Amino acid sequence: MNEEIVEYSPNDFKSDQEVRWCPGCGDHAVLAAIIRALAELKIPKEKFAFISGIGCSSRFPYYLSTYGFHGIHGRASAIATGVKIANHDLNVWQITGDGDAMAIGGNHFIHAVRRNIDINIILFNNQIYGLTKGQYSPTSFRGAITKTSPFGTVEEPFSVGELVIGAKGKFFARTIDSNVHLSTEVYKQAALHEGTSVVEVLQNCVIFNDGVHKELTDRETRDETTIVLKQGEPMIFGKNGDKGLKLDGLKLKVVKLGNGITEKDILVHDCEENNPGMHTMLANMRYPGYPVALGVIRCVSAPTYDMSVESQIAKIQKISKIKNVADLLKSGSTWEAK
Amino acid sequence: MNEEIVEYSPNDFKSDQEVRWCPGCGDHAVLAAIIRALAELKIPKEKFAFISGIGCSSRFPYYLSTYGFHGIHGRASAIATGVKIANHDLNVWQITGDGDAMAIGGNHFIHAVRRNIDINIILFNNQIYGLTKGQYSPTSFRGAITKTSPFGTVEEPFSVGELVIGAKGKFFARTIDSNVHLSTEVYKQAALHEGTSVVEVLQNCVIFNDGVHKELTDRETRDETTIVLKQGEPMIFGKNGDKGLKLDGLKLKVVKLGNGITEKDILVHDCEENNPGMHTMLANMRYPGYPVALGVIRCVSAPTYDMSVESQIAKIQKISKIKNVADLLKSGSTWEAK
Amino acid sequence: MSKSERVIEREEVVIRFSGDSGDGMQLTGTLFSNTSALFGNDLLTFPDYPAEIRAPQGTVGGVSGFQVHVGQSEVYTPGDFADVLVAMNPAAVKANSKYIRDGGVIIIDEDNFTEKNIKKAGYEKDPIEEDRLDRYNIISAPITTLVRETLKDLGLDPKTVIRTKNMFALGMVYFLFGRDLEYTEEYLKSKFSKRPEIIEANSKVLRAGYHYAETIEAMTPIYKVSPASIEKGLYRTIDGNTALSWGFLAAAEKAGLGLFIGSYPITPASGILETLAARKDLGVKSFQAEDEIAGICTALGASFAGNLAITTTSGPGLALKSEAIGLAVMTELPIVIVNVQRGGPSTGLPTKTEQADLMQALYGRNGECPVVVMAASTPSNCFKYAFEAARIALEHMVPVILLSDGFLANGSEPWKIPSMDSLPEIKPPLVKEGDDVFIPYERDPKTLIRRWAIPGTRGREHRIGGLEKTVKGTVSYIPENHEYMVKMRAEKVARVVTKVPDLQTYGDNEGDMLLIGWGGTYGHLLTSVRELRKEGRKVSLAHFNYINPLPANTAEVFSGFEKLVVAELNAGQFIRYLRMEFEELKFKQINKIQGLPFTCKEIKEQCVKLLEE
Amino acid sequence: MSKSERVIEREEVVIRFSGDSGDGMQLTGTLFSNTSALFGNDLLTFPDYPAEIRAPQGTVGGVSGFQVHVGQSEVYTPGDFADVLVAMNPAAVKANSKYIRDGGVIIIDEDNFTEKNIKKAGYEKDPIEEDRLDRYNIISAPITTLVRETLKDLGLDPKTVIRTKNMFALGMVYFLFGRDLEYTEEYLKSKFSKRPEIIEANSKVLRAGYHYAETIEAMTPIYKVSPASIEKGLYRTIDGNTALSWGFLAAAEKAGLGLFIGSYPITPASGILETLAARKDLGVKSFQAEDEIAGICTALGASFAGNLAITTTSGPGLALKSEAIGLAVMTELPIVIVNVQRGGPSTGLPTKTEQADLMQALYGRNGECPVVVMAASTPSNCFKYAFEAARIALEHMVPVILLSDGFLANGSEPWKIPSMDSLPEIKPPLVKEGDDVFIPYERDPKTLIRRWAIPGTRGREHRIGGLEKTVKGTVSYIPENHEYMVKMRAEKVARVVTKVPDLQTYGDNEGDMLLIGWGGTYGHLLTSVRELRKEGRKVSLAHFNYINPLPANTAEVFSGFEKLVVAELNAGQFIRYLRMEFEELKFKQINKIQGLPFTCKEIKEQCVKLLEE
Ligand SMILES: Cc1ncc(C[n+]2csc(CCOP(=O)(O)OP(=O)(O)O)c2C)c(N)n1
Ligand SMILES: Cc1ncc(C[n+]2csc(CCOP(=O)(O)OP(=O)(O)O)c2C)c(N)n1
Ligand code: SF4
Ligand code: SF4
Ligand SMILES: [Mg+2]
Ligand SMILES: [Mg+2]
Repeated sequence: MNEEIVEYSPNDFKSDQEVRWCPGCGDHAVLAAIIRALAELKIPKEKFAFISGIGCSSRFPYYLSTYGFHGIHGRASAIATGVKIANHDLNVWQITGDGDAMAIGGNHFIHAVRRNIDINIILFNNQIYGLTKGQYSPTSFRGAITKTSPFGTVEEPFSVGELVIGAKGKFFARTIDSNVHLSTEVYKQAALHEGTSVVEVLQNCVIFNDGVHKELTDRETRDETTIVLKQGEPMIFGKNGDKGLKLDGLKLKVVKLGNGITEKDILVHDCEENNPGMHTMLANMRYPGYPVALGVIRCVSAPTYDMSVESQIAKIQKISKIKNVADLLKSGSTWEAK
Repeated sequence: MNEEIVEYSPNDFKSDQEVRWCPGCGDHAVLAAIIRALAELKIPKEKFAFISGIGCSSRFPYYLSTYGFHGIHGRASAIATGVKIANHDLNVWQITGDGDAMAIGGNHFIHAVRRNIDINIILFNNQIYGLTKGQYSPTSFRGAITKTSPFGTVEEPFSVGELVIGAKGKFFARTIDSNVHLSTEVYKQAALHEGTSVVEVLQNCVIFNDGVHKELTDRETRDETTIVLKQGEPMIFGKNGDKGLKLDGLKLKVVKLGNGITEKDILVHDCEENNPGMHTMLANMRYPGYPVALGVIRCVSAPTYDMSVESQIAKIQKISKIKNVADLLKSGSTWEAK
Repeated sequence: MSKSERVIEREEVVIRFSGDSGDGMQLTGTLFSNTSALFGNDLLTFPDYPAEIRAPQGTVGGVSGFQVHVGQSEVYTPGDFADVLVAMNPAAVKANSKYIRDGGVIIIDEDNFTEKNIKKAGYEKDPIEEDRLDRYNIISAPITTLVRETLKDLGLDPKTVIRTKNMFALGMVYFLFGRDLEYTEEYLKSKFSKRPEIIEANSKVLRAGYHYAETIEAMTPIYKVSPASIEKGLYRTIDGNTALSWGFLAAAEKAGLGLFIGSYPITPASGILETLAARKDLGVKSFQAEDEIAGICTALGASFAGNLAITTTSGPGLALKSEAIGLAVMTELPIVIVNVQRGGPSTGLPTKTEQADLMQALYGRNGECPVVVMAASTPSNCFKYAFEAARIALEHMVPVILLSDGFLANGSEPWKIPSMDSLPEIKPPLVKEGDDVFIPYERDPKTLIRRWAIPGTRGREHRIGGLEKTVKGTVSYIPENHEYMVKMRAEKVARVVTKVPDLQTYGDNEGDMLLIGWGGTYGHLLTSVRELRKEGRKVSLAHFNYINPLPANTAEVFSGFEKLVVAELNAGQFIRYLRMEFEELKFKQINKIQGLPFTCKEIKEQCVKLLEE
Repeated sequence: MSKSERVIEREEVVIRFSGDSGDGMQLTGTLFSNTSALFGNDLLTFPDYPAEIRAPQGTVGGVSGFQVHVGQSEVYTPGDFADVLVAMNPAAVKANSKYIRDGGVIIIDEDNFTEKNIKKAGYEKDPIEEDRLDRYNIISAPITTLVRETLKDLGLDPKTVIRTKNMFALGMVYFLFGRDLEYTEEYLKSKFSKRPEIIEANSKVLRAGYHYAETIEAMTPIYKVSPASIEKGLYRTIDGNTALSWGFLAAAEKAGLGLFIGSYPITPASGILETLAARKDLGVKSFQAEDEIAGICTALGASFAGNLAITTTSGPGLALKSEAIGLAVMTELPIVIVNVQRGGPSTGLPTKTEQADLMQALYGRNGECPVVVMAASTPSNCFKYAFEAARIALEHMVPVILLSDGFLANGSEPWKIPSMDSLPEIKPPLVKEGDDVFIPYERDPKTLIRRWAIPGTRGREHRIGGLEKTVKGTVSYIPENHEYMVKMRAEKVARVVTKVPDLQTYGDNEGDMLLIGWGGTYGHLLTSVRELRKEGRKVSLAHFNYINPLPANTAEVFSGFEKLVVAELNAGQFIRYLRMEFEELKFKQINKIQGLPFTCKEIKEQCVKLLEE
């Protein structure tokens, strides 16, 4: 066996497959950021397993040169869970869409989160079903006009972060497809976190939901409409860095710096706080009214399912008299026929 | 047709079926409370539809003299959703267990909650699978020893209320099987709330999980271990009414009244507050450390899915030229062959 | 040569539009079809596109095609071979060169035949040479250049300009068939009513294409397909998914019930949910569920509550609904489950057609769990079979699985609009209010149908569910009761045969061979049998729309023929079913598992081989 | 009469313990069985209980039964009729009076035959009279009174006292069969090691029952069933679910792989998950999933990651797994799906046995989606078939559905413990690290098996998934590729036949009738055929454990017989499958759909009728 080579360039993670997303689709940028993150993680390539469901985004594994499993619609969390439990040495990623993870796959998703399986879930949220050509999804805003809601939807969308935290989630981050720099950073942190990491990527579907995140990505508006949270730093945003978040009773409030309000009055981001109240509020901020939070919103350490399984096995193996199947077959009450 | 008779006694809601739960099972008390609540609602009996999944608790509809549908495991929310949308005039209840609603049925459950379908979900939480004889459930505490976890579970349970709120839930209440008085009240409020009402009933399974809620039901301890929340009233509890809840930063804190702390310092319950932060904290309180909250924790009004559908239909019917199928068949581009 | 000399009168003609997924070929094909329909032709269309929304440009995998078969007399297939192929790029040539009729015409945009594109399409150097296309009449036009030229004064951005290319090609084709531009121009006007510059650009290009074709003398011959001599009446073109949706609307109206659809989007079934979601004016309750299981379970709930309830899906979705179909069988609630089949197994070939879900429809559930299984066989008769499926479900209190497929769903043809009066009444066994005892599983002694008491009906409160029950609805583990109920449920389905029309053969009642088919292959099998008979072969056709129960006279019909040959787009499922049902008979088979419809050529060849065996 | 005169030597005897769900009859039966096994008898057990945890006391619906058939020679069924019925209350008499052998013994607790209980059981007045039980030897003992008397000095609470009643009855039965109390007393000691008062009470009552039976002279005759003359070796009793679980453990050890089980609890399959969850000492990764879909999908993930992966369920759960089985077929990953069948359709009869999921196992998926289908046929051979299912899955890279049923799962019998050395090796086609090209769907030319490259293996990175693929793993919609891959997947399954042993008949190679069965009916069919042969009938048995593919010599075996009769616990599923597979042959059928095993009496009667037809 050769020495481990763990110096990679992003291109080492590209497969030879033709990338089949629409020109201009946000997925291309996500791919670019992920291969960067993978290269920077310095983990042997064969340790990566990318599991996906079905959807435009779920084609992802084909475009990587790692191990990949393109599953069935909605079941990626379950498949990824099995992969990780079977071999906790692997670095397991789940690629999924808002339909894949929040509609048909909602149950597996919340259960993976609850169990805190050590996988990294990258959820491409374009607020639409891309692959099936434009039906609304559980994250489409109320009133969205789509192929299956010609007069507008009549239902409240999920807030990804709120659902994740409601399901006992320990890691939640948000990024935007076009911000490759921030995304790379966030993906790396998700990978390094032990436990289920959920990253919501706001992704643009140029064909069926073009511009749904426009306010958050446009050069002119994005500094006002988003805030990038950084651990230990005050929650300041705005083109001129002149706005911040403050607590007002149990609610958040946007304040302007100056006029007596200084950085000291501004909340400091602590993604490691166990109590989820603040993180839920941050994850729920919507423009207008609030800036949309980007970056790692929550990152709390807790025992992972997979490692707990390993240690339970180790413990029992130490004390049990049954060491192999032959021991088992002969255990308990038996008799000899002569 | 006769005049509507809407005066009932609880017994009018009993069916002629033999009740088949184990002697001592908490389900008996839930049945008693629900038939009381039904009688008090003064709604014509034929308007009630009780839908259930599979589990001990899901046998419930057989024991009522209303319309009933004993479905398949985990799907009661979906069936109930269909019933309500098809006929919004019905008063639709879902009876479900912690396995039925939180394991296999988790997805339908969170989607019903998100859509705010006007159904009343009564979730029997005995923290175990009763009908299949004692496997752990998604609400079993970490370390629970059951048939499928002989060395203890290695996963965090869901908190029902937190998940409901994380799924955009507008109504969440909690009660205890044995407290028929409180339960009756809570069920009535759930029925009167428009939108998805989720009631978590802490229920004792005498056979497979006996005493799991013992601390909360025992006459000697219950005043210390639980708090019954009442709208507009201070959150005071304890045998001598000498304890209360206060806000400490973003967290709740139990304080003793006296020594300068008076009722005025104590939080006042407001189940109608839209911001879910406080409700989540209340729903998450666990003994020891905190009293477990009972009563209606959250009750916020919002448009229901079913009524939104009705009004969208009404609106479109007013403006569309297509009044019947014949109109439709002839609409758009057609030609005459002569 | 004078213009008139170059006109060729044809009974029928096949045109295939083909280009990149972004080239607008589906629209082009649809506009051509509608124009032809208005002109009075019969026709049938076959859209064929990749699973990716915009598969990689310029590659064979990314080619999107739309074939239309236009005829003076009745047309039953989209045609095996194209008389005219429009190929917007080399990949489109590569993908279709096998499917051009000898002597056919290929229209290409020569601007796109760059070296790079040729390579991308998988050619070494020259498509014409490599695929020996010189056999065909190639019309090579610099379409891109001409379009730029046409629009150069309008000040549009280059992207918008390029997007009108398809109109140029369409204009050429219109000339080639001597068709009016009117319908297309009307369409453009209503579609882009808020963007006059787009209307202008497209119209200009359309006309430019038409005149270009007129100008270049090379463009011979001109095809003339006269209007079809069809029954009098009001017509429209309709695709299978729309026809299905409308059939359910008609059934709900006839039954006096609300219509509920609970579905999860999936190709190629999504169109049904989309069509019905738009019919709020007719009071449709369309519910986009969180998954397929919720789709059928909400429908079951709606059925319990008294609606005509349907759920629509494709193969993998039907798999997910299996358990709940069992609940429908046990509770004996009316429901129609539509399965628009696609290529399998698993995710398979989502945008391609196949008939491989028959066994799943018949047997894909735990326990003894029979349901009625039916299949539509043309795009337009999806209306009829949706209506009939609903009628059977509602009147017999039984779940019905209705099979369609990708070919029917997306294909379209002219359809004579029926009058609502001509459709049969639908009378579900509803129970009125009352105080006498209502016994939920009491059956009509003749039909074994139970009655339907809807929540809200005073005095009829009762409980149903998935556990085995007595007639009274009480849960029962009594051995004899179970056996009795299993048999009753099966017999009830069997007695639906009273609603199943006798099997008719096309051809004679006896002969050397009976070609047997079901579902979406009808047009191809019929055309093949017609042609074989013209050639003097003693071949007839028996095509099934009712699969469980089978028509009462099936065995009798089969008995008249020497050879029984079952043709299906799978590895042999209906044949296995027939073997189970008719132990006495021997069957032979013709199968194709390529995600494509049969071609008549294939069928005829195989029939001849089997005849001569 | 002296004691010895009353002893009757019997080849075999059937005892049925029966009472309320809370009466401890399952334990009583198990203790008697284990005692008999230790004594050296062969035996087979059949627990039969209601779906409710504690069904309403005193009603027929609430009766819980445990039947055991004890023999000197080999025993294959739990017995049609009981020689001894222990009936703790009138409902137990009501439920079982049909199943007592003429001249049999009924032991009743007369204290429970109060007017109220008699009514509750559905009798008008007197069970003995109404069911004409005076034909039997009724031993009416005031068990409740005697138990109270026995324990009156121990100061126990009344509930605890009453709970020991079953030990009194057990004591009586031990006397009746001249059995030792030792095993039972040992059991009590280890079970209640922390509660000595419980040990004492139970032992006292056990002995009291024994001595009471000895005292009352009425209690005649005493049955003697000598030890069976069985093969030398180490034995234990084992039920089907345990045997299955252990078979997988053995397979994992032999293959050198980790064992992963991803399952969701469901009766009667839960026992497998429970048994394996307890085997952390052997490194089992047992995962209780949130539903059946997650059960199989986690297993597929574990299989991808290199484990022996299994998922276990019952009928409705198999329905839910349908879609994911398709993914397993498409990705060609090894996995075993165990379906412990129960009464259907839908939720059906959850605690009862049936064989009605065969069609679902064969065909319950979208598309052309063949898998290997196998069935165990005795509680103990569940070990063997679990092992074989795993071996086939791992060595052929194919999903295997293994069918068991409620009768096998809960039934138990003595089992000769195999040595691990005697089991075959298991060699999955694992791929080592390397830099040469790894082609995921490249196949061994002979077996068509693809190789298995496990994540973590350097240089073997590749992608698989549910879309149709080329040999290289590239997504492909090419028509010919699809047809090719469909055929390869089917042929790969067909070639598993090399692992399927030839079909052996019990009896002769030719004759008047071949009785054909599969799965859990083996014991009943074998016993019936034996008895028919003793009566001079030319009947043989062919019993199937391999259903897809069928043994290579099946047609040949069938051809030796005049009549082919398929007996199954469903409405006729295997027979339909055989009709599809063997067009040339005619089959007749024997069916039962009552949630119960066959009785040999039924089978024999029907065989005779068919023979004489
Ligand atoms: C069982 C099943 N149901 C439905 C589908 C159809 N389907 C494929 S992808 C998809 C949704 C895609 O939306 P999303 O997950 O948001 O991914 P996107 O395409 O937007 O990236 C659906 C409904 C399927 N393939 N399988
Ligand atoms: C599809 C399916 N999977 C599994 C089962 C088996 N099953 C029946 S009830 C149940 C769980 C019961 O637990 P819970 O919902 O908590 O109800 P309880 O019995 O505790 O009231 C399970 C796993 C089933 N009936 N159907
Ligand atoms: S349809 Fe939308 S999400 Fe899908 S590839 Fe195209 S742009 Fe991307
Ligand atoms: S098993 Fe438990 S939950 Fe079920 S009826 Fe008995 S006590 Fe109640
Ligand atoms: Mg999406
Ligand atoms: Mg429970």
